[in-house]
Amino acid sequence: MKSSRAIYLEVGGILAAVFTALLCGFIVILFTSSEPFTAISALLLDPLSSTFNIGTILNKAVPLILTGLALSVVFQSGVFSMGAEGQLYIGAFVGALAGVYLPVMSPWIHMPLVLICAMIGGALYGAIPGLLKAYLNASEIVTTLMLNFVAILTTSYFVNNQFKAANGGGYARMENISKDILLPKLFPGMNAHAGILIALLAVVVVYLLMYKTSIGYELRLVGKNGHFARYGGIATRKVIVVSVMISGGIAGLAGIVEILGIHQTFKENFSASLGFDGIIIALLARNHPIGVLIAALFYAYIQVGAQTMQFGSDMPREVAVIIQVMLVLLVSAQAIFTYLKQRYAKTGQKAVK
Amino acid sequence: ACGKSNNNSASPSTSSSPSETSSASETPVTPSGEPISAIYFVNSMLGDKSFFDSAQAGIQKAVKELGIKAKTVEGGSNAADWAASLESLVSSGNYNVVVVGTSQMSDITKDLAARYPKVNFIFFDEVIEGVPNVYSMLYSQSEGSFLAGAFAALATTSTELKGANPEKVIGFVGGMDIPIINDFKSGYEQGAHYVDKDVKVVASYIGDFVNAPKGKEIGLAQINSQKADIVFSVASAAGLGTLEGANEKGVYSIGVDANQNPLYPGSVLTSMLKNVDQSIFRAIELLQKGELKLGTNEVLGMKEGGVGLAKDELYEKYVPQSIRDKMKEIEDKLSTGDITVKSSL
Amino acid sequence: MPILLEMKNIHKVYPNGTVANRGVDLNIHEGEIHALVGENGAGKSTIMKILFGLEAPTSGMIEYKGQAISFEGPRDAIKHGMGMVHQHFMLAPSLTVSENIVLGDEPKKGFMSMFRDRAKEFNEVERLISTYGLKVNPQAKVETIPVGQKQRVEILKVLYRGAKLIILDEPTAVLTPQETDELFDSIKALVSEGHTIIFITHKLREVMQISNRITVLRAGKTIATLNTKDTNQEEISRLMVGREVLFRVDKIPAEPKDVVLSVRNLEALDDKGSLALKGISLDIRGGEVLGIAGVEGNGQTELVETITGLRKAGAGQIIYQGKELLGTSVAEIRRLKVGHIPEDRQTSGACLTSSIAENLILDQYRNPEFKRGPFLNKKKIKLFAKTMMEMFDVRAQNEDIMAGALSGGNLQKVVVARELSKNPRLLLASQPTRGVDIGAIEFIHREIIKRRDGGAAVMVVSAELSEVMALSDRIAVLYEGEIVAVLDNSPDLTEQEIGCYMLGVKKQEQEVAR
Amino acid sequence: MVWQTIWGQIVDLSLFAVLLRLMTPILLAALGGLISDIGGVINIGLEGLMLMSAFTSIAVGSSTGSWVVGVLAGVGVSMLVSYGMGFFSLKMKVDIIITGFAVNIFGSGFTIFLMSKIYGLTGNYSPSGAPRIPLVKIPFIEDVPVLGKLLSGHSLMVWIAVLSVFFCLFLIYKTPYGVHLRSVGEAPYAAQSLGIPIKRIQYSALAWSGAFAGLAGAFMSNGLTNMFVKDMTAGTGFLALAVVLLGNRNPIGILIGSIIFGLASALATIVQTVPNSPIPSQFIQMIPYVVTILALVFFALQNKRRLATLA
Ligand SMILES: Nc1ncnc2c1ncn2[C@@H]1O[C@H](COP(=O)(O)OP(=O)(O)OP(=O)(O)O)[C@@H](O)[C@H]1O
Ligand SMILES: Nc1ncnc2c1ncn2[C@@H]1O[C@H](COP(=O)(O)OP(=O)(O)OP(=O)(O)O)[C@@H](O)[C@H]1O
Ligand SMILES: [Mg+2]
Ligand SMILES: [Mg+2]
Repeated sequence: MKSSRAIYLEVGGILAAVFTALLCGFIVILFTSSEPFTAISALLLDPLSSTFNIGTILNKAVPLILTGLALSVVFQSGVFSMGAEGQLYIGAFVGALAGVYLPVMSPWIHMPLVLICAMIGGALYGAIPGLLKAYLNASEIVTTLMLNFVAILTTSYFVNNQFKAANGGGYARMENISKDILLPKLFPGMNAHAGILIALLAVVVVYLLMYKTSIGYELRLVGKNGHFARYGGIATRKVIVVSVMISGGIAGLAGIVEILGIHQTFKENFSASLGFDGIIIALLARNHPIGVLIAALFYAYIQVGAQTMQFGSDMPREVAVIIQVMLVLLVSAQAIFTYLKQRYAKTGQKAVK
Repeated sequence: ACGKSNNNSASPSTSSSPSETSSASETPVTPSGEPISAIYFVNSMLGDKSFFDSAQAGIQKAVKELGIKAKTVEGGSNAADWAASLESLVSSGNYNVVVVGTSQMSDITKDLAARYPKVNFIFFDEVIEGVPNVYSMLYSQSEGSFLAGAFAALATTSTELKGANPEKVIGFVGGMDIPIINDFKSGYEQGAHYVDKDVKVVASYIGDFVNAPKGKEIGLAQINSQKADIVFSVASAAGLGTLEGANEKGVYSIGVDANQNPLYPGSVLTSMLKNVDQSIFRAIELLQKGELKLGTNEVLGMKEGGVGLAKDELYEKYVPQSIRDKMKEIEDKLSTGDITVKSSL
Repeated sequence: MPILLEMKNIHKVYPNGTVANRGVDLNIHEGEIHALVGENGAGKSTIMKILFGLEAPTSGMIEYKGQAISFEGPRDAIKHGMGMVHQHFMLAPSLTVSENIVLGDEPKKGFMSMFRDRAKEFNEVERLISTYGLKVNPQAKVETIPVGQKQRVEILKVLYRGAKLIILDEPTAVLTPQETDELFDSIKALVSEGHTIIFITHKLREVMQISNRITVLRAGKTIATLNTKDTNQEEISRLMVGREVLFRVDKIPAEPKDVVLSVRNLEALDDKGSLALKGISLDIRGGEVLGIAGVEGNGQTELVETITGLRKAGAGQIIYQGKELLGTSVAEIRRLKVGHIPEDRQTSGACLTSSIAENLILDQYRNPEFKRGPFLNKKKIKLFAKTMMEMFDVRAQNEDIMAGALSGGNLQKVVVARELSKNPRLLLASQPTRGVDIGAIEFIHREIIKRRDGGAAVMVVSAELSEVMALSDRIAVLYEGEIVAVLDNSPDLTEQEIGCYMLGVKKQEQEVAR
Repeated sequence: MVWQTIWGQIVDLSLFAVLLRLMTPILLAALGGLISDIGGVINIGLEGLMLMSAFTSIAVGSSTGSWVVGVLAGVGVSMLVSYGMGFFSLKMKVDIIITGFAVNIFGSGFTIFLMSKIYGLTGNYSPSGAPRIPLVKIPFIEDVPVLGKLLSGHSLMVWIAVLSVFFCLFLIYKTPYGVHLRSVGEAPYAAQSLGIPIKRIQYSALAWSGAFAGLAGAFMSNGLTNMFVKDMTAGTGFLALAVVLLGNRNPIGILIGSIIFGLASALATIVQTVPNSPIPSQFIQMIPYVVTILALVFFALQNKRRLATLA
């Protein structure tokens, strides 16, 4: 619905923000590095310099896309869940159980089954804060933050006891999941795994769900104006529960895809706060699925850039983190966009006069 | 994290099979013409003042004394990054030796080593056998913890130590309730009970490896509510809080992985060491000379100098003679095999 | 009288490109009551916001007391002795009345004036309240007081700051006739104290009643400035709208048919948990309009919400076309062709951040007609929206723009269009024309009568007695949760008589409003 | 066995001391979160602010030899960073929650960076003999049996935290500033129309939250322990955020919330030391989180019932 001019402005704004952020980063690098130019090129160019690194970007983007989608769904229904992290653990755990313990069957059935189990696990776990919010009006921020700890500790208990692999070593994990249901490499010789296809599919599904179906219409309406939705006959409480469950399901999917693509089985503490990164992604994307895709790829790119910079120069990883923070802040700086729009509006007006 | 270490499957006593050592001589060693360019990959971050730092010290020593080139890269706390990070380093072709460790990296290392046969891997704290370009070392932390447990049992009723009380209670503070930490705990308990069957071991976990205030609080709770008077803290940075708490209470503690005695002299009576630095230095030195037995694993226990208690001048100064004598005795028995320690892994 | 304020050729373009003012001239004499009238969206609020420093003019100039001024913000305006009561309440609900009144300019005491001087605050507020007769409890939290009192708080806020020039933007839109009269008394008191008033309203009767002079805006331009005594309502409305406007609702006598809705002994709680409906019984037949009169807060809201399923009933029966409605979901009730124009179009009646089209299909998006497989059929929805906008004269660029960008009148037309589009058998219309300009009022009234003539049962709830009397065939008066009278709307029925029932002075001995 | 242990701790009042220590950082940070929340700028960055203050206060404290200077420096840095949050969220219009997360990431990275640049350390910094926030021993009372343990021997910061509750009550309800703050958070347009400088108030609200988060952080490195460990706050900032909401957005509620949380943590700590406890450690560690959810549900149910009984 946006005019092409508005899109140009948006893109222009993002470029301006990236440029400014990089400038800040360069200044930091100039002051702290003895080989600033190597560092800068390692930050910017190395992530794209090899198919291997590009594959790494994709792999890192996969869980971010999924958690970002998960959160964009709840955020749109007006629920500020921070629970993707916990739902992701539960989903991964349940999915991994299905992967390890279900009787042998064709991978074509087994793999989807594993994904579905993970989604159900995440969705059911999401239902808890959803129900508490809808029927008791209990703050979802509190419940989800607390339930994250509960999920991590509970899965930790089970993977250290009942479901511990016999030869798991010093760090508890489940038995390895059979190789034929792990996510294959996208292309031989590239390290990107097929999770990216699942993530892309999820983007499309969530897009259709949110913007093309009646459920999406209900979800968004409840988020925008709950009174209005209720007045129109929408069962707002049910919608809230459903939205948190959909979100939990996608978060669970994020968890199992990370397991099947990277870790090969459920490992304690496997997620480095992917659920929280998802919040940033969803906010950066202003809750739009396509935006989530772009934001997640961008986020993965700067994370890989931070790594390549650390590998390829004398910059410690913390400086890379600081640059990453600057990038996130400036890209989401609305003021830059408003400024551009006003400039544009002014010049546009002059032209009319 | 603390002492990120451990053996995956094989039990320590069987892992080094002599038959395989013969293959070592055929294994291509870095030609003397090609200088060693090593990469040390930390699958976490430096600064644990124990395990990873210790390895780093070994590398730095090798740089200084052997003249090798080396770079250290921190892989960060996100386990999902490690495989890709290490591979991107290896595939760059800039390094011919990779130093890396912990059981969390063993699958990744096996996979990489098979695909990059020209690169040599020095792997620590886990067994990798039969891969021709990997040499691995395993530290027997249960043996080391056995010593710590025996020491604590001797200390808790000692009349010469002012802070010790008559109750036979000793403490164990772990970072998390996970197998590797519980291997420390198991060795600790075996050691304590070897000295005195009636010694009670109080074990608690902090829940992570960074929350020093909580580590301190848990240590204090053991001291206050259970009358523990010596605490073995196996919790990386969070464990420092435990040591501080013991010091404040005027009781004792045992450090871990590196020599932590100087942190609170007189309170940290000793530390359970994993001599990661020396073993890595030694491995690099052997590699340079072409004598490293690639393709094999070595278990470094008490006898091999892989683990032990930190005995510095502070130890001499603060630990009563009787306990030191007794410890000597136990160490000898461990070396000779009169005592065997079971690993819980 | 000397000229106090002059605004010359003011233009205002909002950042989103809307041109709200395109040449407004306004001059205000000292000590007068100056009415500012114009259709919805004519730019009345905008020009006042510019005067008060809340918006910057794009061009034009302002002279105040003979000096050119340009305000950075409201603070400057307040310093110059201006005060503004905004169209929408500007109150912090959880603060008390007196806290709201002194907000930003609290009496202080103690070390470096760090603390609030509660005693002084209380005295000041009490003094203002008694001086101007604006009765309100200073200690009450604003969220707990009725709208009429909120309005007084707004005026007290302005007076507290010593404003000489007071801008009142549609202050009577939410008031009952009694409250309006009280407000007018206060306004007259203010003028006699030497204040000057700018007064915005859509109610021409009030304009005639209280103002000295009138400025008419149309489409962002000043059309005329008139002396009140030299003009009449017809002329003003012609200037506002640009054509003749009918003030009467032309309607043929009702032909009541079967009972469509029958309510018996209905009880319900309000949001705070006290009994708001104490056994209401009423019948509405097809083809008639039942008007509900009453001072706001006497159970009107609860009555409509209970019938539409938004509120749980404590006891009683609601029979709609022979079917019990209690326990039926809102969605189901809507499917049974019950239309509901809610009293608050900003929060319940519309979603301001959704498009007009999305607002229009609120209860029909599950209708198979608007779906294609599992998906919504965007094309059909757009077409539907376009048709509705045309039928109901909703003026907007297209159906994709946000509802929030519409003026009040146009937004109300969207709500009405949605509720009437499904040909309701029962139409519940709460405050159907609140804050809407006369052109739109005329239109909406005509539409409602059209439905009646088509056989629908209609219930009209309005705080505007004239509206109730214009539309209804019968009038039920609600007082403290009870129906105290049911009257036939015969030509000899007077506002005074209804007023007596509304204020609880009189009560009929009648059980059911049939 | 479990009950015996807990009972023993209650009787000798150690539980009380543990409770005070555990709740103090949460209470302080939550008060900071409260003020910014009331002002309409929810501060998710408490965690990062605490870390920065924790590092600064011990670094400055140990180099100057004065804990006062250290704590002040920590608070100052934390306020500075929260002012930066204001710049990004209020001026550059970055979503306040993104800003908060950014501060958390920044706080973690930047403290490690500084530690490595200044001390060449990356994991922890524990200077020997660094000064620390003193314990308050109250003469005479100290020697009274029960009262002595109840009131004496707690860290000065514990007292500051408790006093801060009253300070906040005062600030929010008794000063013009407090009224402005509430109006800005609740009805910004109303406040603006009366000439209240919204942005300046929100900047100041963030600064206050920085100040309190700074005190909380300084207490972690200068009182609870005497060291800085990377990421040592380990989620305390997020717990504080939960307490802000649990406490119904007022200082007394927050005090109660902190006590509930502190008590649950204290119990969890003590239960863990029971030898051969049948409850797995993970479930004991869960206690504070579960208790928080239960408390929230309890209050929500009460609210519901109160509404029902009003009828
Ligand atoms: N903040 C804003 N941004 C963009 N457009 C605006 C804004 N405020 C008002 N408008 C538009 O400017 C025009 C004039 O609005 P204004 O509020 O001045 O009308 P009004 O005469 O007060 O109408 P009403 O009688 O409905 O209150 C309308 O088209 C309105 O949609
Ligand atoms: N979202 C809401 N916000 C406020 N009040 C509500 C909401 N939903 C229901 N209520 C109140 O609670 C009462 C319960 O109504 P009802 O059981 O029909 O709701 P519901 O959403 O359909 O419930 P359920 O989802 O369990 O079917 C309603 O009459 C209304 O007063
Ligand atoms: Mg003892
Ligand atoms: Mg207006």
